[in-house]
Amino acid sequence: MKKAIVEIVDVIDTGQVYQELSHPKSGGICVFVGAVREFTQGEEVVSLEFEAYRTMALKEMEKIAMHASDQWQLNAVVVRHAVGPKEIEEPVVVVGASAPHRDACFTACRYLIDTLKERVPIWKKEFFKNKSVWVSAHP
Amino acid sequence: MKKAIVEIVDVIDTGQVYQELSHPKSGGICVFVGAVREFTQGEEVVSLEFEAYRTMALKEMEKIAMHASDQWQLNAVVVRHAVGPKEIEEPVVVVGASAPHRDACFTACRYLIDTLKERVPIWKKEFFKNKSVWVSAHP
Amino acid sequence: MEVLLFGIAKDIVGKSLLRLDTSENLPTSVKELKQTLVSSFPQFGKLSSLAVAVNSEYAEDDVSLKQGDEIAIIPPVSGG
Amino acid sequence: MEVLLFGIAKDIVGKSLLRLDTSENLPTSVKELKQTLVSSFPQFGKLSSLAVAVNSEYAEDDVSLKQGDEIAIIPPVSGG
Repeated sequence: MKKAIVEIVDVIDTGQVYQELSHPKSGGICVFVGAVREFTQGEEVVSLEFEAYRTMALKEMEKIAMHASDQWQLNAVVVRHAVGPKEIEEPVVVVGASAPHRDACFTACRYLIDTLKERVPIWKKEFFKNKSVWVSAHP
Repeated sequence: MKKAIVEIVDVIDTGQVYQELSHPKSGGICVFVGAVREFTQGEEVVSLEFEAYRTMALKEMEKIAMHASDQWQLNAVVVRHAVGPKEIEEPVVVVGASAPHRDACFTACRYLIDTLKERVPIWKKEFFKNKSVWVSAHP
Repeated sequence: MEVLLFGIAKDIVGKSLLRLDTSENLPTSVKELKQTLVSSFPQFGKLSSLAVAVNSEYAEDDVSLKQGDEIAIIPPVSGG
Repeated sequence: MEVLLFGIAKDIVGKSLLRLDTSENLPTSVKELKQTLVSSFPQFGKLSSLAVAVNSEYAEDDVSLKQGDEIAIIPPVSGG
């Protein structure tokens, strides 16, 4: 009955997520999409890339999806991350939760993205004109 | 610069909302979709219909969108409600907020749907086999 | 004076537009309009709430009603 | 013993797979592996955090390392 989609992909299609989360017992669906933001301060990012430790990342994403599904009795859950080079405005992550009521889907969706950012072994590298930086690597 | 889409439509296309909320300065997009839920207790709903006081509903939706946009400095906001007869699993409302960071887009999205449900003059009628009920009309 | 009716208000009155006869005493405020409605159609008194909109804005009881105003009865909303 | 390297860990070591020579004393726990890394590549000591995964699960310092384990260095993650 429960549906969990956990994926690492090259390109995220944001149009498909609602269909994946649609469920006859769901009154509320909450989706978060994280996208590459244009830098407005400091140096300009020329390009950007995500790298994943794929086996482990999928395992952690699966754990997060399963925990949320149990905790908030979700009817469907999606956790999908993109890897490889990304452009400004391109979606890099989409998480979503489908539940009978809206409280549960909002809380679950927030948990999904917060926990993904904390635990899933995926790394973002920003390329500037003269250097590149692994985000969050240094204090 | 700010983009607000406020609409009452016959059918909601959930596939278009991300494109509408995508913005170069947005790192986070949060979307809530409300759908018709199958009844699991009590009598079975045969069909369902939404009616709107269109002029006023659009005004109220516009106020909600503008308030959210100012309050959380959104780059884009969508508030769209469907009217007319609806089937189970069909989306009836979609609200979304696009912001530099995820805190703002989650909080704004929750505000949009909560306030819409409180203030926007739209009514849901549920048809059962032998009767029909305007939802929330009676204590 | 014409009053727009929606949702259950339409069902209670049996039509979507209520014409208040000018030969009677017309309500001059939102409060009076509500009193008129409840006395003519007691079912309005049984609703969870009863709001009035004047020119498509929620109007408190003390708002006065003028010729040409668009007046609507707003029973408990249930969108979303 | 082979250690998978990702993100900045790969840049620090200069490759994506680090082979620890069996002629030396191989680390027997996660803690010892971290010490070996930091002493060979001091830049590991400057990271915001340094985690190790054993068989694609986060492993605490006291977890022992066995022949055939898939070992990976997990520098601060920045997905999402």
